[in-house]
Amino acid sequence: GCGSSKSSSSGKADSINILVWEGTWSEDAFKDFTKKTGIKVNVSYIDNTDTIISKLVEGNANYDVIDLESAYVKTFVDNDLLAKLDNKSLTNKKNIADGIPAATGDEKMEYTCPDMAPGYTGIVYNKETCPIKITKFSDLADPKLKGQVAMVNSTISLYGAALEALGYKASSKKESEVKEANELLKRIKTNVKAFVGESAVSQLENGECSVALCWDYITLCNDSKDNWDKFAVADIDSDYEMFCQYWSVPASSEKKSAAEKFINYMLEPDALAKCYKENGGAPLLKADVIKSYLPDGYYDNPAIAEYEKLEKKSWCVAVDDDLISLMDTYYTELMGED
Amino acid sequence: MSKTIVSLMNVEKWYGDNHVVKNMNVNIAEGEFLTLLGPSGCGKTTTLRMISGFELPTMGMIKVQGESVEKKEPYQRDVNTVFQNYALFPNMNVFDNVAYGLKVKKVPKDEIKERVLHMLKLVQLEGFEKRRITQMSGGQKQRVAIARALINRPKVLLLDEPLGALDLKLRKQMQIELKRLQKKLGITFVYVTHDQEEALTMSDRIAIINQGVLEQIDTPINIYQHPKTKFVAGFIGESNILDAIVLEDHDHKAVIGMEVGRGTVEDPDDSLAVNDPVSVSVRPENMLFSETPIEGFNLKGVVKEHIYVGNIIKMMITLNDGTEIKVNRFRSEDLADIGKMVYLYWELDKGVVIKEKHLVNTDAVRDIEGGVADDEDE
Amino acid sequence: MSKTIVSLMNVEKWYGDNHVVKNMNVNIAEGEFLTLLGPSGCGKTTTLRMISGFELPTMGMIKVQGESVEKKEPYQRDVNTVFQNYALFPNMNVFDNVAYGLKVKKVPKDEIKERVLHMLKLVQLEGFEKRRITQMSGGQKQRVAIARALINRPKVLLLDEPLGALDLKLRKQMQIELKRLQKKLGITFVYVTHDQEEALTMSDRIAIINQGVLEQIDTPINIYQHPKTKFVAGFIGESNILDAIVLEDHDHKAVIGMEVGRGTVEDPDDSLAVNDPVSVSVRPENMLFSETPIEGFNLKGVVKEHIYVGNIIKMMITLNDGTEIKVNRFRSEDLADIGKMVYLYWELDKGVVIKEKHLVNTDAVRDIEGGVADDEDE
Amino acid sequence: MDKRKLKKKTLSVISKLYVILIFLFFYAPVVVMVVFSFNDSRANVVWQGFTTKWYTKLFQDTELWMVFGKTLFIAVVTTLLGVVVGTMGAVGFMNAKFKGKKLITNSIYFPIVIPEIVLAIATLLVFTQGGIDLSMGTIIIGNTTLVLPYVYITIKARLVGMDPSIEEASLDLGANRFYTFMHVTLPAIVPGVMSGAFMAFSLALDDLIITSFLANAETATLPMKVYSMIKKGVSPEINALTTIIFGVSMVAMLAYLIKELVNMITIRRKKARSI
Amino acid sequence: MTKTNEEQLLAKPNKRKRKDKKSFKTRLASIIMCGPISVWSVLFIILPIILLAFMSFMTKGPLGRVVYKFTFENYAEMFKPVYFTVIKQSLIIALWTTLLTVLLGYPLAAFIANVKKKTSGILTVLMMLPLWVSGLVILYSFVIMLNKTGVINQFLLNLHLIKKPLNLLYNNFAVIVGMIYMFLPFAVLPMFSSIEKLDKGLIEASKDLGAGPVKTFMKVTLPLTSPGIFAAVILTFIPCIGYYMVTDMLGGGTNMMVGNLIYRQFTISRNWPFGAALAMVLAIVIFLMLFIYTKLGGDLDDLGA
Ligand SMILES: Nc1ncnc2c1ncn2[C@@H]1O[C@H](COP(=O)(O)OP(=O)(O)OP(=O)(O)O)[C@@H](O)[C@H]1O
Ligand SMILES: Nc1ncnc2c1ncn2[C@@H]1O[C@H](COP(=O)(O)OP(=O)(O)OP(=O)(O)O)[C@@H](O)[C@H]1O
Ligand SMILES: [Mg+2]
Ligand SMILES: [Mg+2]
Repeated sequence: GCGSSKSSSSGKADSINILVWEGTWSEDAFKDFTKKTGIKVNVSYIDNTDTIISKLVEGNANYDVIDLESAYVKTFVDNDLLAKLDNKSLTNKKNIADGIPAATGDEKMEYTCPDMAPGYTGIVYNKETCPIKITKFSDLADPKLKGQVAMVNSTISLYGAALEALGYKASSKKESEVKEANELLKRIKTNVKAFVGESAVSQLENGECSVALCWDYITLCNDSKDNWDKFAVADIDSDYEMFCQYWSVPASSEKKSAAEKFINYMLEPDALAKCYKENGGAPLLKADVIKSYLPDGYYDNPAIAEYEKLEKKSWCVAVDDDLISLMDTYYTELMGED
Repeated sequence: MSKTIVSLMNVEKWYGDNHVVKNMNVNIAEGEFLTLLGPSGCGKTTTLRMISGFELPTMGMIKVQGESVEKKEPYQRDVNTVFQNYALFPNMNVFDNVAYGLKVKKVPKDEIKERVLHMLKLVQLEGFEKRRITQMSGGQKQRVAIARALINRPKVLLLDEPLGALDLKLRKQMQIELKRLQKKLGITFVYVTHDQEEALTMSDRIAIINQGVLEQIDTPINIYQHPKTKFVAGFIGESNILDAIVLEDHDHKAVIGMEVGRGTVEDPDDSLAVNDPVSVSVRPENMLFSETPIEGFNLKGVVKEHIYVGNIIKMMITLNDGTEIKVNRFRSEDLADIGKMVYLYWELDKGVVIKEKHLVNTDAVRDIEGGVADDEDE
Repeated sequence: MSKTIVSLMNVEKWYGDNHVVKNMNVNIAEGEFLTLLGPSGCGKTTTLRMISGFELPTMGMIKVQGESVEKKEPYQRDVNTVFQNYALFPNMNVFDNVAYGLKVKKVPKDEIKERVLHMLKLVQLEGFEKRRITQMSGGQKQRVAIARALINRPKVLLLDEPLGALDLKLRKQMQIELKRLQKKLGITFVYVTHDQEEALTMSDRIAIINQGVLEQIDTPINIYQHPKTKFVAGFIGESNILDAIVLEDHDHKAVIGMEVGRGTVEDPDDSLAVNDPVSVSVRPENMLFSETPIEGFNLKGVVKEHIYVGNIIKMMITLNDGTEIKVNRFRSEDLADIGKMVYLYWELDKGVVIKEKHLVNTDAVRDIEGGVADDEDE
Repeated sequence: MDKRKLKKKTLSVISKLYVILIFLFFYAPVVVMVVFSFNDSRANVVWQGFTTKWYTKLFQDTELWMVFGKTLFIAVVTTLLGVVVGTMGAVGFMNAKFKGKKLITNSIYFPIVIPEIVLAIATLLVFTQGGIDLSMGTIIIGNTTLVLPYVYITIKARLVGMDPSIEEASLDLGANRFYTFMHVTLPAIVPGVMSGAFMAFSLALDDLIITSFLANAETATLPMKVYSMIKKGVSPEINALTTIIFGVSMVAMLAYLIKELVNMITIRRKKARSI
Repeated sequence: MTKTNEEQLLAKPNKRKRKDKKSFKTRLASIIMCGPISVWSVLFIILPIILLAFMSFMTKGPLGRVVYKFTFENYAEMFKPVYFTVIKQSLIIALWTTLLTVLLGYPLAAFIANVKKKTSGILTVLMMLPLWVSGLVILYSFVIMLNKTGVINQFLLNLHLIKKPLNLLYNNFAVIVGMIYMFLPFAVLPMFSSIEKLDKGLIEASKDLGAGPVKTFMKVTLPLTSPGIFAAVILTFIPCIGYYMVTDMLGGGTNMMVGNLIYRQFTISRNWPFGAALAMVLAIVIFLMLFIYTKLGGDLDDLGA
């Protein structure tokens, strides 16, 4: 039941509350952690980073570990919402593959620790059914794609992509530029069948859509080998959004050491391998560390290679209040459009 | 009163396993005021609903104006109903309620107005046109319901206990008004009530129903004075009913024996035979008493109580076997004191003979007749 | 009947702006059978509820057994109620309903059983213990309600139209049973009804209430024979009420004049004076008619209708100004034919004088008295 | 057969057909849900083959059962609280008169008519402004507010149908108010209480909006879990769980129906014998 | 006449005394019974709405914190054309849903009202049971049914009724179907109770007076069951505007409804004051509707079946 959350910070925690994205993690891995340390893990799932902010700002929700998007790290750090991590206790950090970037706003990784390899918001298309060849972002507005496009509904992903496609910076706060991006998105919207929160897998798989601007090419590939030949990421002239996820501990947490124990555990190869087996994903750890834990042929997944390629052609912005509210106003207008 | 306008032929009605109307045969004449009278649950409403066509008979046939009711929908007939609880449309005012039937028939507006106002005048509700139904008292509602039905100039008007909810005073008034309307308009009324006084006051004929069976149909006077069955005798007015067997029968007179004594009744057409089981019904106001035995009678009882009802005094007299006999007298007449022993008798023509089967202990009756009865005094 | 057990002193009851009971003063004696009688909405139930303590008087005081009702909760008193609609507990069977009051008082089980069975016997419901309430007929329910109240051996039993829902036949039976129980147990009954015949049959005294005002409280005979107000005269039994003024007054007799003619009444204590406005109430059975004028009377009317009610015939006679006079005769008596003109009169002691203010066109009355009336025929 | 009867018959057939169609609409998704609990695909959008592995998985998935247990716990406590407060209130308001009664009785209806999200937010405001930490308790409070009007209304409807004088009769016979409430009032309104409880339980069991706004970190309910899965595809495991819940309620209802049927038959028999 | 006037005059001075007297124990009992629900409704219904109203006049601060500075801006903001289109869309969806729900629900309600009591109870429970289990899972079943390779398209393709799969999902059609599914049972209940309450005698009276079935329905049945219909309208229309899950799941999120808008203010945009202002306006509109409803003679109790 309730009430167990308020054990003191000095004493041993018997449970921690974590807030993570659905479809990435394995609850078996969490259970192993409990088995090992006796610390129970209460999992809540995010559907939006902004939700976390609301809950943290209001201070009513007591999370000990959160699974934070790169774009928000700066905001969180600037507003003192995160606690500094004790890097000494994160012994498994050394397993992390080289080249995993630090988040803007926490370049020294004092507050955050990567938990997944970077992902990309790319244009995924069905090779068989997509009627046109997509070479640029604005091709999504092609009338031939009417009713065949799925898109994520995150404002930064949408406006960033549009801004980049127009040759501006994804983090632009200039009204005129954002407005132009909005016009582009409006044109695309006439083609959009569905805006999706987290995943366009079902829309792509069941043939509802032939193109999607989405986060989960890798999930798609993991879901079934058939998809390996069926779907591909479009090669366009502008960059794609890169996003990383980081473990972090809210400043309000009273169980920091337990939280760090958890983070460290989740950097163990067998724990991560469990998650990959369930959900797929590019490995965060060095290949020699984790390969033995993964099924044979795991690295044959075309998404892994594709993601390596995309790393050089990507952008990543840190969002702040002004940016969010600017985009949100336009987003509302965009959605209000018939 | 001549032509038959409604006729029920061998009508039976079952509700599931419940036999509600049993082999009913009635002919109702044009312009007649027929009352269906009977205790609660006897099937009056059901009969009425079959005539109006809201229920179909399970067996048998009902004809209205020579045509079987099954052929037409209720809304295609010249029959209207005044429902027991008025069933006025609460969403319309008085005028609209009364006008409803005409509006449905697309009568021109001017004519509607004229006829409604005339109708309201007839039921003494001028000036009430704009009133909402909720603002009307029970008696007024009832008159609206009547006006609403009458305005369609039906050939037959069915009325289901239209006065049931009114208090005595108002009911009396409305009875008279209704009867007048019926005479004035010459409409056939089929009227349901369980109030026998109402039935006696208003009807041309009364049909007495008991548990779905038509017990007797006749004029009020005949029903009152010559009930055919014990049920009718007991139901209409107060009555002392005594079960007996015929002991002797000569000179158009029959001596009958009960378990507590003997009495004499008329038998003008010599239809009684010795040993026939019969019942005698004697109204309280016709029951006489004397201090000495009367010839042909041998019924002894003790006065238990005097009850005052207005200007009438009811004497309760208990016979030897506990049977209670009611005797009504006016205040001005002589009474027997409480505790006194009296002999009961009646004028021969006031003892109504009912030929219905019943169980009487024949031996006990003969014993009494043998003259043993005189000894036992309290 | 001696000690006062319930007394109402200057009791007033307001519901919001609605003045429901007005300055009521009544003393009820131990063992008395008092009936509250009046039309619907006159405040009978309210009065009863104040005695039982479910409502408190707005002003004035009610004492039961010498103690003000306000002092005790309803459940702490020796008063029980038989509710209008029985108010039996639907979730309990007959036994449990009757036993309720004893169970609450934690009477030992054996004693409860004995007393309940005895009580059920008293109300003639032996063998019904296990029955569910829903399986009982109206009359049976009513007896359960009475048994449930009586078993607590209350000092005062309040009955709110206990027979209202029963049909005539059953009502008559139950009236007699109730009256017997009351006599047998010696309990004070305060009985509410709007049925005047019921009131006349059962009560020791009747309190007649009209719009919250106690109009008269007296024995049934006095109420019937000597109504104090027009309301009482009109409410109790049928009555012909004529407004008049006193024209002459001598020899303990008064000649009174109405707008349509003249009549004579007794004035034994010479309490009337010339020009006093009075009303005369004459029962239909006391209204006489003749073909020739009678001394002291000058009321002419035309017979409009004969109405048969059982063994009584009502003649409706219309006076010149449209007033309707009812005359009751037995079937055996002589009648005047419809359309005939008759002179109306009454035996002097049958015209009850009511001294209440009213409006009569004095000039018109005098004109008539002047003897002009004889011309207008038709 | 004559025309009227024929007309009646056709009408009744048409209306029955209509009702069957509507119920088909009601139950088609249920059937799909049940069928897809046997689907061999994680994303569970396309049928990929029959499997019972989700049931196996479900029975080992303590986590999911925990979530379900919490959901059930919240629903049960909410129902109890709602029924107790609602019943007392409905009974109390029948004959109470005080200033502000109208405001309160009217406000009880608000949760039905204002959108749930507005209620959720407004309630959250009370807790945040009042400095009260979110917990299972806050979820229960929020849900109780949501179900209260339904309980109140069903019981009130029952009370209006109840003869008020039976309460007075009980007082009149010497029972005090508490005894009266327990022995007379409560038994009379039991059907209302039951249907109110049914409503309350079903609302609380399936509530998402209020619960997710008032939930703290430890508490996730089944609807919250389902919602977090929805965009990616609800796991057939969830289908399996709901299928089981649905099955249990169906069986309960069937049992009730059968009991009724048996009752009816015995009554018929008794009747037949007595005739 | 004059007599009663006199009495009224006499009675006037006492008016203040004329309050209903009640014994202490009666009062205590009523406090115990009414206490909990009164406290509850003050704390968790009235107070929240007051707070919401208060919040709607505050200012948005950084990170979505609320700054306690009074402003009308949140209300002014609503007049931006952006929000008009959102409102318009919500209204269109809500109106269609309401219309169809009532049209579909009324005959069902009539049917349930006219069968035996026991059967009607069973039908009601059967109607509610699918939502009892989980509305969301059921809605997800619609996704499974309606998509291009879904059950319905497969079925129709197999019967060769269509050549190409139909577009059933992620459009207003799907949203309206989902909404109808979610709200139909709740709309049927009040209509059921008002049809059940309708005196059947009135229908017979109308037929008796010569009106056919259609006329009777239009002139008697419909006007007299209108409170039930209005209650159904309220119970469909209002949640329709506020319930964002259906648009999210079945509409593909291409259209924003007022519910989504409010939801976004409290989560994604983190503009609580503006969200509160939106919620307040919605609440006020609803209270107005309720006011009209009760003025029309509607019974609030019908809303809860
Ligand atoms: N629709 C029905 N279904 C089954 N039984 C019915 C139905 N209507 C009436 N009954 C039964 O038929 C019998 C006769 O009912 P009916 O309404 O004709 O009585 P009634 O003579 O009008 O009585 P009351 O004076 O009480 O109105 C009763 O036993 C009643 O229970
Ligand atoms: N609780 C109440 N609030 C307001 N007015 C009331 C209340 N109870 C009764 N009244 C009014 O008080 C008056 C008297 O009512 P009461 O019930 O005493 O009449 P009654 O004589 O018993 O009538 P009936 O014969 O119809 O039962 C009526 O006008 C009634 O409308
Ligand atoms: Mg009837
Ligand atoms: Mg009363």
